[in-house]
Amino acid sequence: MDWQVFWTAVLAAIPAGTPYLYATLGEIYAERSGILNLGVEGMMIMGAVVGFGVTLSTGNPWLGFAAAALAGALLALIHAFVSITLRANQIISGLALTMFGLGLSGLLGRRYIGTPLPVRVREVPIPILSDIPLVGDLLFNHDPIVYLSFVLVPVLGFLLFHTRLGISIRSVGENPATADAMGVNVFRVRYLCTVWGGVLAGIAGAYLSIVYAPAWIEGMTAGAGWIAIALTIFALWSPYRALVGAYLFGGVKVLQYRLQPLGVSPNLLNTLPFVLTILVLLMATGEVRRRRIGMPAALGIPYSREER
Amino acid sequence: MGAETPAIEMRNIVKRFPGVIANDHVTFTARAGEVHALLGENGAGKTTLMNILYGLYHPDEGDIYVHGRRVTIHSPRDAIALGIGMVHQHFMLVHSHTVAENAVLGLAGTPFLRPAQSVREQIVALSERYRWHINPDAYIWQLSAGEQQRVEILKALLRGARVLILDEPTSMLTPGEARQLFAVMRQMAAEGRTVIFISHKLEEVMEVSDRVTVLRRGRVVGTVATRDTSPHELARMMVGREVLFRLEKKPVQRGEVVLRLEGVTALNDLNLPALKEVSLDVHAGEIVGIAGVAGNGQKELVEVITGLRPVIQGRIFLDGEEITNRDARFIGKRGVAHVPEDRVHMGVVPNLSVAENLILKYYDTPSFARGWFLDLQAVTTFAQQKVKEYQIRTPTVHTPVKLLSGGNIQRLILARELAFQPRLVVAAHPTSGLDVGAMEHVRQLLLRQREEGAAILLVSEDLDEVLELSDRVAVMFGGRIVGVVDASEADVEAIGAMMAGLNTTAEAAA
Amino acid sequence: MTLPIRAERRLVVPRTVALTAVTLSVLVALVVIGIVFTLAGIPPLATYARMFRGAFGSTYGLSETLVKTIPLLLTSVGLAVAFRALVWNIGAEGQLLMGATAATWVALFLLPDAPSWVLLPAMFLAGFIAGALWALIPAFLKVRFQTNEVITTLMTVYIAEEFVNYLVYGPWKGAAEWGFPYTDRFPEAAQLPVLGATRIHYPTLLLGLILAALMYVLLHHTKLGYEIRVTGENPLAARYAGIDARRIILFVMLISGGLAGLAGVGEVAGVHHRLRYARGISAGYGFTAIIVAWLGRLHPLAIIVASFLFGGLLVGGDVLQVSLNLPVATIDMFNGVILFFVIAAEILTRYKISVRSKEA
Amino acid sequence: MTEKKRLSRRDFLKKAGIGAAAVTLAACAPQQTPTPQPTPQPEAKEKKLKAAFIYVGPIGDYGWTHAHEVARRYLEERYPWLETTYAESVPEGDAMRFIDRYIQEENADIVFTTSFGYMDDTIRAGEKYPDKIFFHCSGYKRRQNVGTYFAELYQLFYLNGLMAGALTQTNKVGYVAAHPIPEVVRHINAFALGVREVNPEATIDVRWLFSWFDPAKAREAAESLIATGVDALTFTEDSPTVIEVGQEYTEKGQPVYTFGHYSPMQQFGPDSVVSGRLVRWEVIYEDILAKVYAGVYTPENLADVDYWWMLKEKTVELGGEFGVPINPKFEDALKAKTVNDPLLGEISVYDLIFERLKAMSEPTVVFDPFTGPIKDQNGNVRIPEGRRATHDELWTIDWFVEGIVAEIPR
Repeated sequence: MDWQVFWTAVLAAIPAGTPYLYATLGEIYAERSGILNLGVEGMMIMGAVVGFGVTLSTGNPWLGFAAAALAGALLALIHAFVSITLRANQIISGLALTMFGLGLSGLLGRRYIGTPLPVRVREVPIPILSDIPLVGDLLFNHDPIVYLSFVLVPVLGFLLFHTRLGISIRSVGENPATADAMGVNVFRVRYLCTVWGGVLAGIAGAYLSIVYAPAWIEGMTAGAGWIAIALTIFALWSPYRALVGAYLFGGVKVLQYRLQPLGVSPNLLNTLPFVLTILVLLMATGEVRRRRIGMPAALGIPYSREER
Repeated sequence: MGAETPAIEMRNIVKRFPGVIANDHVTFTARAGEVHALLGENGAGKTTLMNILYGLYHPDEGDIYVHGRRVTIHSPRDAIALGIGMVHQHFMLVHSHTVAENAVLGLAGTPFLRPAQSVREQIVALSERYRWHINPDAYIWQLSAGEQQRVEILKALLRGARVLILDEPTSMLTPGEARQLFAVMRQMAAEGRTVIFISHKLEEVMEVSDRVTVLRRGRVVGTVATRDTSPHELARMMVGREVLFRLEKKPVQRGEVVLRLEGVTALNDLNLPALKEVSLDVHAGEIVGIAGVAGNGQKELVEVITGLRPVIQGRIFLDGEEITNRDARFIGKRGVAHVPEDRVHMGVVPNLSVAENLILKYYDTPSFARGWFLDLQAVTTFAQQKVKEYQIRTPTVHTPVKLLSGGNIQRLILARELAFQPRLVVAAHPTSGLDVGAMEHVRQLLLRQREEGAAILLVSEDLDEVLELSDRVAVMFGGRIVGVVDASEADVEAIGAMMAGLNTTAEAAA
Repeated sequence: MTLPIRAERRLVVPRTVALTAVTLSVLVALVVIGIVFTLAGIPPLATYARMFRGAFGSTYGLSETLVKTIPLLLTSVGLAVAFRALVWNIGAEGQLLMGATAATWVALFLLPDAPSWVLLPAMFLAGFIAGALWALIPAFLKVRFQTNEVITTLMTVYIAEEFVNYLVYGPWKGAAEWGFPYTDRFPEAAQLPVLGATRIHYPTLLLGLILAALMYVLLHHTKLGYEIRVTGENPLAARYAGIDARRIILFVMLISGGLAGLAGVGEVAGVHHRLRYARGISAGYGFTAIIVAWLGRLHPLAIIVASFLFGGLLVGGDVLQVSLNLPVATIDMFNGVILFFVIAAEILTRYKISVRSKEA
Repeated sequence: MTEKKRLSRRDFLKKAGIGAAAVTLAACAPQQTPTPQPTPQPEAKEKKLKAAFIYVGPIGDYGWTHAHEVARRYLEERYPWLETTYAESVPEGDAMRFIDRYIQEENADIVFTTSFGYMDDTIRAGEKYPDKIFFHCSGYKRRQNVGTYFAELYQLFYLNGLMAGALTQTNKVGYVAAHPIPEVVRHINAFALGVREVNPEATIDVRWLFSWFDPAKAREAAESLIATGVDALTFTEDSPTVIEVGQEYTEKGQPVYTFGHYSPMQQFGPDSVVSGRLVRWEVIYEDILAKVYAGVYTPENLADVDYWWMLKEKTVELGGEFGVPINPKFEDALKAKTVNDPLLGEISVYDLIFERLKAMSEPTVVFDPFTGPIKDQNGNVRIPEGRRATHDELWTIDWFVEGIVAEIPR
């Protein structure tokens, strides 16, 4: 693989990794508050179909993204209700959410299949900066959603680690009884984070259908939501590491087609992201164990005040 | 403020939990500037009452008045707004956060950005006022229990607590630390605050409180001024009869060594050394009590002996056979009974039946198994027999264990653990949280095992219990056994000093 | 303000309440989907009626329902065992495919000339082993490195799918298939007999029923089953009792993977008579089985009923496609909504709801 | 296909009163097919005909299934006596279930199964329901009540190849391919033959998607080809993604020439789409249904009915939009490039394209791209000089012609 091919793969990794990044950032927030949401795939696909539909009917992709965020939030709200208020099994609830999202999106999306979008979200090169060799293409020649993610990562990182809200979120995920006793509304924080996770997952899905593909296809997320869940572990629940993980996976995804000429079976190349997910999980799990940090202590455990 | 307007008034509070009434029309009043003890046996409803005051539970009936004003406390946030702070028995701290981060958690009025910075100075100031030494940037997991408690009190003060509730504050402290705490409590009362102090220990109530309210089985027995009462009267109010039960402890000839630990070292869950070169013998017919402040290695000691935690150095022998790092089943099969500290989470499987729980250690023995299959008939028969023998109150042996009360669960665990003549009984906090009747029953069972020639290792936070039951007392501090004394000659002051890590001059381990 | 309703925790859920709750939750789910249908301009009652008739209203429909029941039953009974031990095997779909692959290997490459009575049992055996081995990979990672099996089992589904695709597009592409992605057709001896003119490959159905009964016995009458239940209900108590959780994890993964593998054998030997690309072999049975297991409350005998009902739901899904031209994914929506209500109902049954007579 | 069968089919055509047309240049059409005839106009009858369509993909995929669906809707409009229904996204293993349902529960008279993978099930259905009519698209197995049909595109791929070969600046041409099956291999080969005819220096690279419809993958594959220097792209995938990628690059000043597939796609890339391939399934369906309705096709006489229709029958059309064979933006460039043709002499590529188009559209097809000598990638002659590839050869083709630098996955 020569330099040119390699460099274009690096550049392509950023948009390819962007849906992972959004979904992972969302799941990090949900998990930091103690809610394991395995419904990322379902929220993404609903974001994809709603975002596409609204963009199609209004001609405005930003309305599409807003609607996708709302759709993701609504789905997350179901999970929040079932797992926070009803305190049901979060694993099963998340699976149900994924199935529900895949099904409903299929139903809603049947009229969009094969319809082209009248508008496109294009790269907006930032003047002057985009002319810097290499760096310009790498950082300053993207679409607005990618720029937004560049901003979101440090903002969400700072919010989580250095603000009052962030302390509340992390406390609720580590020790909800304590947070409750200190007057933090555990339910509200968990609802907030779960729904925020849905918002970001919805945007992630809409990025696929409005910017990346751009088209509506049944099941177009194709496992991206699950990869985001693995990336959350890989990121050790840190937004900064999520960035690295998301682009790594974006890179692996685009690499599949660049490696095809080497004569490896495309089917086997297709397994790369999934094999890598397992490897990443292995590495991250080892790290979590070694350093005893990261995983929110109350993750996946329903909180009930009177059952402590 | 009128002298007769109480700081806190709770009227006719009723709180029901499934199967029990935790508070049965409780009326309770506390004044400003007093230290008010809430005294009662475990399970008398003290903590429930205070959790209601702090907004963690909602009363089913009853009213609460704060400074004469009727209030509804939906959540701790409401309680804090009313100037009520609470320090729980199990600290409400986020271990992965710093002192300052814990302090600002839920604290109103702090800036949104970098809030921890804003309270550092206040922490330092408070820390100086009460002669604490707290670094606001230290992580909680780096602090000792006493220091963590100070952080808890500090948190309440930062929130402007005029009423401070302390739930069994001395249980995690050494006697010396406890005295320091009492001084702080008096200081706060002198500042005009109300300190409500939950305890079941008569001496400390007598030492520090102005008034005492005694609860028994969810009801108020009475409220008295401390100076007008005596330990004797309080004890009668607490247990509802004249004298405390005295255990009849028969002399037993000490037999051969059953359990021997040689220089055992082990790590805790954070991979930090928790047991350091512990050596100890326990003989047949002997109860060895482990005294110590919680968190000094007792839990790890129990776990290495019962095969639940790896030993990284040293050896453990049972009846001369090495059992170092053997699994729990291997050790159990050789006659080691284990009454675990966390009886609901470890000792039983709540959703399985009484009968199924009774065979937890024996399901694969010939008594209950035929090849791959379980002999359900034998299991039922065994269970019925044990239920009768140990007076386990349960509708049927097929009832899920989660329906049983704490005392009955403990009876079930003992029934199981003692069923087949154990050589060694490792009992961790076997009476904590039990009512008096159950507590007596458990103690008698342990003494009977001693008479039958078992070796018994008793771990308890209740120093009185340790002294009362044990033949010898080993004191643990910082993961080491810092002294072993004969119970009959034990000096409480000396043991207290050892628990605090001050004096390790007691006679060396036998 | 509090609502004049009080919820009191129940400690035991009576069986009738549990059954009513499951039934009610399915009904409520249907109402909710009905609302979605109405919004989408589809008449819900007529649709349900057609679905019901399509699945249960004719010999043909019933026979198709049974055909779908077979893989669901085998897979969900296995999953129930794993879930009972609190091991989240989400990868049954992949284990099913590996079972199908192994059976194909036996039928086409290992023993193509063997008589039926040798070949079919060999295929089932190979399918069981392949499904079990495939499940043991995430099980091993969990035991050895404590990786989260939800993710790893799911990833193995995608890997299995690509592996099957690799085989049928590559080395196993049938010589007689003109370059299309199918293996050659199985020899007659490798095809399971069917009931009359239907597609019900009854040996697999019988196998499923027998295994369901066996799993019941396993869970409730054997030492191992006892260990599984203790581990699942309270892992700490299992450790305390000296039960080796790692052995249990490996065992339940082996069983759930193996049974899913058997389901895969049934599909290729009973229905397709060849291996094809992954999505052609299994219409998501491995995922639907998760719901079936949950609907059957992880009880093997209840799962028999649940599998039949869900078989009917899948066939009803055909009606959606055939008669109403709705996308097949609609059935996923049924699955998701029903699952939500089943778990919600499970929580609610723990409370006794009563209207408060007076405000205290 | 044996001589006897051919005769019997001709007999049938005569009996049917349609008359044998000038079909049988043995080496000409890869397979003789029913010739387009003025469709018999059935007189108004009470009886209705119910036709069911089983689709492998979603109806809106903007490709294969979409094209069939467009035809189905057109016919339902056109014929008052026709009632149609369909099921989309039917897995290939499941066709039998749907056929059963259509026959038993929906009383369909004729079932169209539109994917190769339905072939065996369709034959079995024919055996199970001997009084019903079945037509299977893209397969090769027939029986007395099961016919086959296909609208073949390779001629158009060849013409698109001529354009790509003429326009490429880098001499690197790319193909984003769905699945490595003979149909796609044939199309890649036809495209490559066109490219190399006008530009022997050019190479053709391929990326496999293993999906008929996946825009995200198509984008990654297209971009990976462009990254290697490819500047002319075509594809087999049921979305316009590759064209959108081409349009994006063209707008950014890096021209990428693309060719539409199956549906009018020029709208997605007005500056990038040179031409493309369009299909009119309704031409075939109209013929079949009218003949069924008229009683010409019965459940007894379909054993030799195989539609293999191309340009001549007007089932397929050149262009990125109906009626626009070549995007006018590229006419000049194509006219400027000339080649030396052994028969036509010095000729512009533009004119060559229309010469070939005419030759392939005439009643007697006088030109076929798969005319020897054709070498495979290793330089072995696979089709000797002067011979045209037979229908069966093209049906089963599993090798790449010279100039393709990719591999067929095995």
